Amino acid sequence: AQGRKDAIVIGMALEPPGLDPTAGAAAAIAEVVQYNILETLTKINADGSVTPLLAESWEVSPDLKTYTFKLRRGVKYQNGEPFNAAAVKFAFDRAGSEKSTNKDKRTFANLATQVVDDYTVVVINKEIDPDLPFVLGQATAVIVEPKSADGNATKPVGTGPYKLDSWAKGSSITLSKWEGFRSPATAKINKVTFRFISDTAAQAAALMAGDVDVFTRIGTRAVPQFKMNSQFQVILAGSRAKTILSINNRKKPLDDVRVRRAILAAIDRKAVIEGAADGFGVPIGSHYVPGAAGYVDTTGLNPFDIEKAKKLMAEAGVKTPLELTMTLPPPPYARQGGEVIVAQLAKIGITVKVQNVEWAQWLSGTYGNKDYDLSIVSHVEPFDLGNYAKPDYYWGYQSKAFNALFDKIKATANAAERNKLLGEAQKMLAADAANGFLYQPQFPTIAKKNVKGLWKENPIFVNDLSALSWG
Amino acid sequence: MPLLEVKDLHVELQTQRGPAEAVRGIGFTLERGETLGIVGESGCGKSITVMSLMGLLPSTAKVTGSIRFDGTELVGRDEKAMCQIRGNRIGMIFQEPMTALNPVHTIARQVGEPLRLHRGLTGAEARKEVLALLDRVGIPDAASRLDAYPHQFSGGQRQRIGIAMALACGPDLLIADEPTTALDVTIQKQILELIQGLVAERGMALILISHDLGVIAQSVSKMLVMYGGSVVESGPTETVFAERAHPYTQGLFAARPALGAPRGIRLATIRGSVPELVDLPPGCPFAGRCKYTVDACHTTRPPPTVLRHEHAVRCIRLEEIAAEGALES
Amino acid sequence: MSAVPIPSAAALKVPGFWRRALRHRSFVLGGMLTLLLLLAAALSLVWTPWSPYEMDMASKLKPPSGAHWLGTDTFGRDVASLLLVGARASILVGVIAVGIGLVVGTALGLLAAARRGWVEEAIMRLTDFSLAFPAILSAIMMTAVFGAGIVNAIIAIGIYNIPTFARITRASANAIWSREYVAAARACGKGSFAITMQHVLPNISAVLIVQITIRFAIAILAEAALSYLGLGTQPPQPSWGRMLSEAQTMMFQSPLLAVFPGMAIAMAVLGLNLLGDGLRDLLDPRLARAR
Amino acid sequence: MSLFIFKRLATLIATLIGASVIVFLVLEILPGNAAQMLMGPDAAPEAVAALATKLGLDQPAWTRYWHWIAGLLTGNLGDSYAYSSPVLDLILERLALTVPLALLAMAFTTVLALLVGVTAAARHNKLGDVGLMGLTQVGIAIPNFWFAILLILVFSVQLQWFSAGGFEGWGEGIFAGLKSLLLPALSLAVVQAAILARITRSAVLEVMREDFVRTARAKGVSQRAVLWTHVLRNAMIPVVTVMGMQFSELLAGTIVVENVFYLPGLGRLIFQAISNRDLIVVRNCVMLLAALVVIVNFVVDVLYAVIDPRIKASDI
Amino acid sequence: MNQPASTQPLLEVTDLVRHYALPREKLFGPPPLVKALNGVSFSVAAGRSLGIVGESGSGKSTIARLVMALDTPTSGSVRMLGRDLHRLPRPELRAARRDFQMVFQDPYGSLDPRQTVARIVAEPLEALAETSRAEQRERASEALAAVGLRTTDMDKYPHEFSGGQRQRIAIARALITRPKLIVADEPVSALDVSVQAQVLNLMQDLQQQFGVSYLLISHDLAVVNHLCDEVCVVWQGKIVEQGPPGELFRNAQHPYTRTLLEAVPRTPTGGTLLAA
Ligand SMILES: Nc1ncnc2c1ncn2[C@@H]1O[C@H](COP(=O)(O)OP(=O)(O)OP(=O)(O)O)[C@@H](O)[C@H]1O
Ligand SMILES: Nc1ncnc2c1ncn2[C@@H]1O[C@H](COP(=O)(O)OP(=O)(O)OP(=O)(O)O)[C@@H](O)[C@H]1O
Ligand SMILES: [Mg+2]
Ligand SMILES: [Mg+2]
Repeated sequence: AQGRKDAIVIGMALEPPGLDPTAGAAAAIAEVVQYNILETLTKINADGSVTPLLAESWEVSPDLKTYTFKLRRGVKYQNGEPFNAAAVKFAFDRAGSEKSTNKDKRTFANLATQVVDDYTVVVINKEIDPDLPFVLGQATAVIVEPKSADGNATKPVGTGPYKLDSWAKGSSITLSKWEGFRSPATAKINKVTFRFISDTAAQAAALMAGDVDVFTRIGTRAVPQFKMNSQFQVILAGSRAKTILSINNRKKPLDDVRVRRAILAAIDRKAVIEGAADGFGVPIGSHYVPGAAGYVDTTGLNPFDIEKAKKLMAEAGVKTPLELTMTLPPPPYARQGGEVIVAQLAKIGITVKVQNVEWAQWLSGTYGNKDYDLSIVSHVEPFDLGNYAKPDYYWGYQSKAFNALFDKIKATANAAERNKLLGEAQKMLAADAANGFLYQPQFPTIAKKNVKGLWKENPIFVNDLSALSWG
Repeated sequence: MPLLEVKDLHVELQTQRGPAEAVRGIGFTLERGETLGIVGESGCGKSITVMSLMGLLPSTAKVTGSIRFDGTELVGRDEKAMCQIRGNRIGMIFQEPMTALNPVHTIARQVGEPLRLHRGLTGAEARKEVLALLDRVGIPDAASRLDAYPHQFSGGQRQRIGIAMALACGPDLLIADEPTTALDVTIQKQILELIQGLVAERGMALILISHDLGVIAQSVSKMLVMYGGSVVESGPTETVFAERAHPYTQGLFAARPALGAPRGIRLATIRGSVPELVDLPPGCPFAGRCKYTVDACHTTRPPPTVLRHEHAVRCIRLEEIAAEGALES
Repeated sequence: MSAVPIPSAAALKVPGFWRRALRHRSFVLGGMLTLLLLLAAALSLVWTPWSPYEMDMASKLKPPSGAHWLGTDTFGRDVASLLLVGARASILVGVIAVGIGLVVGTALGLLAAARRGWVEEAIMRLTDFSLAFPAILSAIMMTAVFGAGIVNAIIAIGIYNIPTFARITRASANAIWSREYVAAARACGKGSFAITMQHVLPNISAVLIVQITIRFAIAILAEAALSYLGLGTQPPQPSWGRMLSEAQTMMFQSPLLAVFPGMAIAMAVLGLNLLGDGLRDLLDPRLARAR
Repeated sequence: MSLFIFKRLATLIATLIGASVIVFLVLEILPGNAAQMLMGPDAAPEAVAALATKLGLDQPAWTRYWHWIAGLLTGNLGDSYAYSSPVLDLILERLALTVPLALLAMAFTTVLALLVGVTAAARHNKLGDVGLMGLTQVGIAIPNFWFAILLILVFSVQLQWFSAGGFEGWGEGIFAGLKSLLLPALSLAVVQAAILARITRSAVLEVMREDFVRTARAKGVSQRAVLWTHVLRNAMIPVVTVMGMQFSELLAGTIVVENVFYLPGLGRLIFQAISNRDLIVVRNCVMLLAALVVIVNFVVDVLYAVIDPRIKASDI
Repeated sequence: MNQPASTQPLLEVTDLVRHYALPREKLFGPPPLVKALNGVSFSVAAGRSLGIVGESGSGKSTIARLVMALDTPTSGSVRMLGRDLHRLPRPELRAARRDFQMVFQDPYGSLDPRQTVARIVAEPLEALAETSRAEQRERASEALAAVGLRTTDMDKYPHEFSGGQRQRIAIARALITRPKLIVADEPVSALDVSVQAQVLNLMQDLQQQFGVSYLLISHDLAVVNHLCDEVCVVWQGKIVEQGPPGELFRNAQHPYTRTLLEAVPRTPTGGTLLAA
């Protein structure tokens, strides 16, 4: 555990199932491969800004529909194949094709990619999306190499500074520095091992015993003891995730906005954050987080007020005790947060029956069949207000006004105007109490004191290894 | 110096109902080459007596009195010292040949164990000795059966193996606790003849326990009749058989059905049953079951009365009994 | 077939059963501990020092004090109250899970011993087979199908107990079947069922009692393990197992949190074991006189 | 002997067929599927459907059953949905950890249990016996995940003798491998050892009442030697029976301990595979467990014959 | 019930054969056989007693089990009052069992330690299921009285009795249905001489009192001699010699019988021990 300034062990809670981000949605995939093995045209930085990566620069047409990317020259894949416009076209077409299993298949199906010359591509978007450069910096948009693309799940081949060394399934993944990288000096650490430890107490133990150097997104329960420990640094990274109490807007009496407001008013977000995330979170009043463009503070719209909550319930004519079920997926924030909310709702006469489910059940029952009353889940997609405009989305929120507003947002290219509209949308969701908006989680990363280059914010979940070094 | 001299031996056992004196003041002597038989009803303390000679009583048992074996005192010796004597200078044969052998060890190992322990023989040397021993006790084709397990032998053969084991180190004293009770008459005969032959051949002393009077009559030169933890009658076998001075001895002899007796006669029985050890009366243990009982019987333990030929009887009413016996005949 | 009297009832009629029982040291001690446990569970129905559901984030993870005798947990709930209420779930798990295993497993084991031949073979292979699905695995599958919850957890643990009881019952029952008194009963014209109920079952009760006490402990722990995997009792319902698994994540900060439910389980198990030992002795007429 | 093996083989096949049907049916009714799990909630439905087709999830149940069985017969266990790598390799990798772990735990269990059980029996009803049995009582009441963390706290965090978990594989050498399995094996063993010790004690006490023990002592064998050479082996039959059950329990019951020590073992594979709906992995793992249980039973039966010469392999 | 013809024997055993199959050693071979009984025939007239002697393993207990219909013969028949027991339908066999009962060798093992004496003794009645509980108790107390035990013993457990008393309880159980035949498999070999005498006397008294017949199995010639009108000597699954005991023992024909007689230890004195 000592004397190795060229190696680092990073702990992660979950192991990625496969290493192909274009074929699976698990965040852990990107956390291992993105920017390290596989690269995208653009790079999303810790502060949320988008900068060139495989693309040297790009131009956007005024209608926000045509993007022209100039590609970086002299880039090679780890199997020796050259990186060029053809590869970009292949990657985007593949992601949008009939057989594609890309999570963002719809986005790519809207894109038409044209090769202008070896190092210029034109991407035409059928819809307006001012955020496209951001989207193209996400893991689903990695530029895969045509010949090796299908084997990426087990043997990813990319253009990045690291290559896959070994994968001991269930235990660890080791990456090593790729000597053929376009600027070999970028990466300072030669060998990176990802260790997968899901038990919170074991995570802390592994850090204390020196088995891992960095633990990203560690269980919040493990954090307090490290705060006072001078050998470790604790980084609290904000994120674009929104932990919410999903409310099934279709179900009686939850279809009544007064009942939903009552629920929100009964929730003390501070206590929820304390219970669910050991205090690591920032209250939110709508489906939007501080730090994102156009954020407005809406936490004052439905403040914690038991008396008001009771009044609202009475107004709505709900007979108490009202019995509701709460379906909880496995993560601790849901299970623990659920316990807190159950206790809080009990105070206004809502008896909540908890049902712990696996993710698979949550996906098929709650998300798929919309068979639930309440649920707690963290929505990690950076920009997903649009889900409120989908009529068949699982929480069943339906508002013509919101749909119109969102269409307008999509069509607005001007940033200032767009931000103003976004603010309106946030207020509308808060007023409708579309869901129980709880908090923006802060993800603690704990590392040895002398580890440098860790991201302070998490607009997306990646571990940018080439930024790391031992101080 | 006699080989074994037991004086005033008392054994107190811890039972669930409190302490019980299972052996109360037994004494006898045994010379080399002499044979002694012990008879008595089940539970009268025969086994406890010989176990105390071996030092094999449960650790809660209290032994007092004196057991001098070849000049050394055995009462109060520690476990380690007793281990030196057991199986080496005193050998023992048990009642049940079916259960007395360890089912999971080969007979070579079991018979050889005392040799390895006491004589320090190596495995191979012990094996040679074992072979000779098994040949001597009459196991057919012993060489090929050294590595067989007990269950592969018949009851009679197992008892022979048990004897070989007891004889392995050439003990000075052989104790046989009901060695043939579990066997067929035909096999019983073979085993008894074998033991007698060995005793004669090696000049060992023998203590034989049995409740079969026929066996005692055929095998030993002197005998003890025990009842309720004490010896009620002792002496040379012929004398005891001929005189049957103690009422209990008489009852025991009369209870046995005889081969060839006419049908229809009733067997004589002793009324009542053996008293529990814990509540043994202070007086004669047989008092109450005996038709000669008088008040004095209940109060004090009768002292031994020595008749002719070292024939001793513990009974205070010998004269009355003799008189009645004369009358009857 | 004639009505079968319940054997244990007959045994309990031994004159002076209670008089003997009260003089049996381990029975009394075990009985007291068990009674304490039951009383705690019963008390929690009407009274607890604090509400076990009342959270107070401001006073979370407090050490034991006058207000909170055993301190507070991560949600600021009173540990003593949780322990009292948790006793209910833990007792339920133990009793029902062992009950399922005992009833079904013993029945199968008795059947195997009574019928021998292919029935025995089939039952024994079936138990082999179900042993291949350990409790946790079947619990995972069951809860995946029917949803997580204490009922399913209990059933899964119970199912797992079946082969264990079946095997032990069969082995001991076979030994009883070879006794002479069984041959005597057969000579009287008794059928297999009557013999099983009147002779075999009472005579293997000692083995079963010992097994029950061990399995009870294992069931409580299995619930703890299932809770650890999120498959046991569902919040807000507390159970000792769930408290333990909660506490496990806090082992570095508040080790005391794990000690209390752990001790509760240990006490319950100890009490039951002692009670079982005592009961075994008391129900055995051969030992009845002894103590 | 041949008859014995034939019987066992028949049992194995019957068990596996039964297991295959039950497992398949049970897993069929699990809600959710692998494609959905892999793609997550935000995925486009078309992408999920495409993945389902690719994995063959859209075929009727009996076709999938048949494919699976046919694959099993030809030695092809298929590819994991989640890891997209051959199931066989996955399982073999995990077995390389779980089997040694279970064996090591079993070894600890046996040694501890025999020591405690025999010692307690030798001091029957004395202070030592009561104390040791009290200890086993506590041992039975300790949950293994809790004990595991305790061990980590002491040996990894405080003393830093061991790493807190993880397993580097046998490539690092036998010693290193065993070292990382030591604490997990110990935490698995404690409860089992406590149970086994109680059984050993009563079995030893039972045997100590047998006549041949008296015979051995009459030969001059000391009490301690009698216990270890004569009594123990005779007491092993019930002990081995329970050990057989415990081993199968250990084999798959390692889920929790593997979780705490983040070991890549079979238990965790099954747990993860179930929650990922990687059913192809689950099915094959359960088949493997069923086979292992039958094999362990076989070993136990052979052990009976080894321990007790009266039992012949042919009449098991 | 029809009255059996007076000429008809109580028990008639014809050509009884019992082979036990041991576990197969080879997969496709015949299982090894133990030929425990190889064609045994005898009969017992009402009121008379038959003794069976023979060495260990000669098949004595096998005969007892077959006569008691606890085991089925490989071939041959057991007729009780003219009816073949092994052909009777179950309910009729159960009803027929009132006529023949059994006493086992081991007084410790043949009584269920967890049942009271009353229940043990009433067991044959309970199995017949014709009588009420109270009646069963009544009859049990009578049976106990017949064997010399007290009514107060009814609620005790077997361990509270001595070996001889236990064998009395076993005999009381056999007597309770007033059977015509009692099969006794080594009823006294586990007992002490003095206790053995009590039990033998009791059996003798009962024979005189109730006219039961005994099928007495023993390896002790003297015991058989004491109780039986006729003796069979079994050797390796066959009856090798048969006759009234006195004659047979005085004048043995078969070499095995002679070996058996020779092996009996003789006591040196005369008097009551040896017959004049
Ligand atoms: N370990 C013991 N603890 C308590 N009492 C015992 C113990 N061993 C024997 N006894 C009692 O001591 C008495 C004498 O027993 P012992 O074994 O010497 O009888 P025995 O004469 O050998 O009888 P048997 O002919 O049945 O072998 C019996 O009443 C017995 O119950
Ligand atoms: N169930 C069985 N399976 C196989 N062999 C058996 C079985 N029962 C008895 N035998 C064998 O049949 C033969 C006769 O046995 P049986 O019990 O009738 O003998 P026995 O004359 O009663 O002997 P003992 O005097 O020892 O009681 C023996 O060789 C015995 O091993
Ligand atoms: Mg004795
Ligand atoms: Mg017999």
